[in-house]
Amino acid sequence: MSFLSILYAILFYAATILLVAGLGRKIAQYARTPAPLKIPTMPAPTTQTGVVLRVATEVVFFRQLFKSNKWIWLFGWMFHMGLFLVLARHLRYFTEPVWAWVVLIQPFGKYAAFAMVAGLAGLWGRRILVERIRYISAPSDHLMLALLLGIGLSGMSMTFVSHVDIVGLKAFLLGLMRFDWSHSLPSDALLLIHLLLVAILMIIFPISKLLHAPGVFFSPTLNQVDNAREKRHLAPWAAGLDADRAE
Amino acid sequence: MRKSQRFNILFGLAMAAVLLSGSAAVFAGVPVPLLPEPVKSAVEGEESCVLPEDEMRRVHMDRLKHQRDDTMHEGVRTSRFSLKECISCHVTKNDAGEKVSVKSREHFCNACHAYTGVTLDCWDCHASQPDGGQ
Amino acid sequence: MSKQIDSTHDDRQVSSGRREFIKQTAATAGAALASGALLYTGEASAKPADEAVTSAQRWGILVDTSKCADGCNDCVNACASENGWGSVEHDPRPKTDAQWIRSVTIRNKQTSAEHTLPLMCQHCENPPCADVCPTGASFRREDGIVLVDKHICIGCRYCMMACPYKARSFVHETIENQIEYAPRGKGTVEACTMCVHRVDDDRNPACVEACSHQALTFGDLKDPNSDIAKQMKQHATKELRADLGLNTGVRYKGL
Amino acid sequence: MKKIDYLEIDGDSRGFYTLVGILALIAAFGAGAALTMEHAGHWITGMSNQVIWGTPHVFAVFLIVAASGALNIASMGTVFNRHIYQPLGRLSSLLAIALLVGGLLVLVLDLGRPDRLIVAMTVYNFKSIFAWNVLLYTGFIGITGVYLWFQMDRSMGKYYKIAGYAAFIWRLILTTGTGAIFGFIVARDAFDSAIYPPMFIINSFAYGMAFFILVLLAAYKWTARPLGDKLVYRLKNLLGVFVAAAFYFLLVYHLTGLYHTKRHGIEDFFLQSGGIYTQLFWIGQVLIGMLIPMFLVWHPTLGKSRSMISAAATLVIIGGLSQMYVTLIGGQAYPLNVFPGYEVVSSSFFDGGVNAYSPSLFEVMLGVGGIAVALLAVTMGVKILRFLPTDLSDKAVDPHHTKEAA
Repeated sequence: MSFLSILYAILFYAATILLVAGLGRKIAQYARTPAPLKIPTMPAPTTQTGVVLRVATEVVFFRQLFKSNKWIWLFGWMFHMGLFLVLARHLRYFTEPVWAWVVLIQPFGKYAAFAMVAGLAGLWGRRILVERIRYISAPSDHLMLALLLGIGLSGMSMTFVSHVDIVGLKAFLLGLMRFDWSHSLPSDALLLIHLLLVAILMIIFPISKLLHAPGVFFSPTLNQVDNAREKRHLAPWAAGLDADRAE
Repeated sequence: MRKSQRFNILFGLAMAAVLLSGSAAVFAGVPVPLLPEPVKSAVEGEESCVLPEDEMRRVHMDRLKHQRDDTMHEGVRTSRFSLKECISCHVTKNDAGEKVSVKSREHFCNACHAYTGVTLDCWDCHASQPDGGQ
Repeated sequence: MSKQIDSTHDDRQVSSGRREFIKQTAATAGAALASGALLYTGEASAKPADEAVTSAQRWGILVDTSKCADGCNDCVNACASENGWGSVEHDPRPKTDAQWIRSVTIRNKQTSAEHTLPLMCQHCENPPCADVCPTGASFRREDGIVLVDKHICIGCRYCMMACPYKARSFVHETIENQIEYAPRGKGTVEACTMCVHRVDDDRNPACVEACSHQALTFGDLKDPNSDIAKQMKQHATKELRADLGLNTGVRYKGL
Repeated sequence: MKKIDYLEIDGDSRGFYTLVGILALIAAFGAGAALTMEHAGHWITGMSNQVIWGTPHVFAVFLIVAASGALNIASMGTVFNRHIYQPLGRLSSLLAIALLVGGLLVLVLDLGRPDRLIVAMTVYNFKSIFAWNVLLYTGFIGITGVYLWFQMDRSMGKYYKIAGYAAFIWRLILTTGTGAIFGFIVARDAFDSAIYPPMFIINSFAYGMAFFILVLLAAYKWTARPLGDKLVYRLKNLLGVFVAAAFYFLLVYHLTGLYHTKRHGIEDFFLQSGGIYTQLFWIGQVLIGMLIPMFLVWHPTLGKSRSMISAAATLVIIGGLSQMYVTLIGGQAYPLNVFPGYEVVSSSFFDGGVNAYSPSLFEVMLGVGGIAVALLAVTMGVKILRFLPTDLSDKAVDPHHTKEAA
């Protein structure tokens, strides 16, 4: 294994541990955050199935965003759906044999990258061009967009401009997953840049606003059933107090 | 307090499970495409392929496409980057000594293409084995 | 005059070898012409493998319908086995099976004179198929051969709508075990290629070679010394649907 | 005139979900048919090396022609300043885009290599009208999309007229391009005529209007929103005028053919001896598609009935599909004349005879699937965005409305 490969191996092990542990910690925190009151955004579903459907449409279609702002929705949705296809396409580097459905969507992921990058460009344009939004944008907002755009563009360059050795890349990645370090990482500049940016994103993910990805599932205005009248809402921590008082 | 402790134990167990399942695969080794040896050297006097392997992995399709357009539209019929030559040189035979078609994962092209999940449509029209597999 | 390229050779060796050959041929031919002993066939226009074809040539086929025998199918069979389109693996489905060349018998409505002739791509100078093709997959090579670039054919079949000769076929089913030099596959349009792989190799198209009645002549229409040009100068020939002004590369004598 | 308010439909009734379900099911069948055709190859369809374009093309070309016509109602409001039609502009644009997408979907899924769509969109031969059409179709979606945005976004109001003009001109060019697909075919007797582009434009007026009337009447009936007679009568009268104009073009086309000796064969085929094509021409195209609808919309009492107006619009659509079938498939069934002055004694490739064609179930499913996709897009569209005015009663749409007139 080359020196560069060792460096990237260590980087990716570290990034993976930080991402998994950080996300796990955050999700646990979200899960344990008390929801003392029923506060679903009205109109809200009255059954649990309804809630699952509501969260699903929110996650897949960004319904609330659509209702509030069409432009942000357009760019945001384009970006996220593009990203989804692109990520699905990347599963081919981590599975052997490659799953059939990944092979099937693989070509579409190629072009989804354009939607993804266009969406990002739109979102970033909004932060730069709309004065009100520019005023409230923090450096970290720009950093996230820059990282994602950098990842998207470097990735697309490898598909559409200058090809890299993806067989070597897959052997390296499968090696990392199996703790077999006999395959070096191909040293294509574009690939190294792409992977470096990805590692950085993985590392800062658990401490960034990108946490809205797991966070959306824990939003009480979204995931609560509108049954306050039928069933008394009692948060677990309040249940203890309730029991004490009853004694 | 008790609850957070319980969580930490669970979380630690989960992480350990992930690591263990990973290390269980250590003994499986890393799967890589197995390529058949070329039958002959395409460029006489040179040991390598028409280009160094390292380069071929990256640009083979660009070269093939260039050659394809030249041959199709201008009748240029040089052999160096001709698909036909790739196939006849890197002909793949199975254990029984028969030439295999691109349907098999042993096939020279398919070995890497299946590995990386890249579908090929060359073989919708072209023969994937020299002399119709005879 | 068989001049097979040894494909294992280096390109440069091949081309220099060919140049050498051309010089020799030219010298021989010159000497022969001088002595008046050899009929120059006009086929020694050998092109090095690494050079593009040019418009210095225009390849054509002359069909002598008076020699074409009723009931003879040699040219059709030769084309089918050369290019692999006849040997379908299923029962014949005449409406959808490809036919690059076919034998047609026609009768003059006034005189009742009957003629049998082969009909295939007429290799027009202004091919309607190439005009209508949205991607440019249908095109005419510089030397006059009309081809389909199946790499960019999307299978829209507009070329088949536009061809006045019904010379093209759409591949209606999956094809396996193609011949190496005759790629063909489902979802694309195909037609007579004038055996372009043979022409580039200085050989006659398979149909011409197979015709035992000397009804077919292949050659360079632009070379006044070629057999085909001489025949066309001597005899009246016809192009099919001359009213369309397409200037076909395939001509008919005796119609 | 009141200010027009637009609102999404509720779209939570059993009827709405039934409609969406049925349309989605038909679309799914169409997708299944396309997949089957691609997998097996086209031999399982009725299409062959003789009849090259089949039922999918009948539906696709019909939908594409209807799409440009559906935009007409918006153009009448924007370009020709007919204020009464302005509230209908959004629905008109939506329907236009939806019909075009439905038609293109059918066209693309019938390609031999639909996986190479990207080739069709990146590699062009600009002598080909097909290549131009690729740009015209995508351009139409883009321009009409922008037009729609300007219609809906008041802050872009000052560009609304420009976008309306652009969309109107573009749609005329687009239908010219669609008609030219047939007009430019020199080889076949049925085509090869400069009348095709203008005839297609006139036909598009009629087909687009028929679709629009049906969608409008259904939408306002099912959502119980008020829709005044004034608007409906105007639309049905226009439908009558467009059908009459289409009839005129048809007449001129066939008169020319009857005069030209060399075209007697094809005219005889269409008008007398063509079997199914002759029947479809007289019964489907002329009687059902033109004469009966004109009678219905202009009849003093029948023409006042909404169900009769719906029937007339439906008949125009059936007539339009018949017209496409006769033109497209009849034009190919009639043999190519490769040897003028000769008759074919024998041929292994069906030279000289009328070419047989019968549509397969797959083709019909794919074509109908395209219509379902278009209608599904409209149905979902009016639920998601504000396309439909809440009130189209006479009082709301007509500035000169008085009680007496109503």
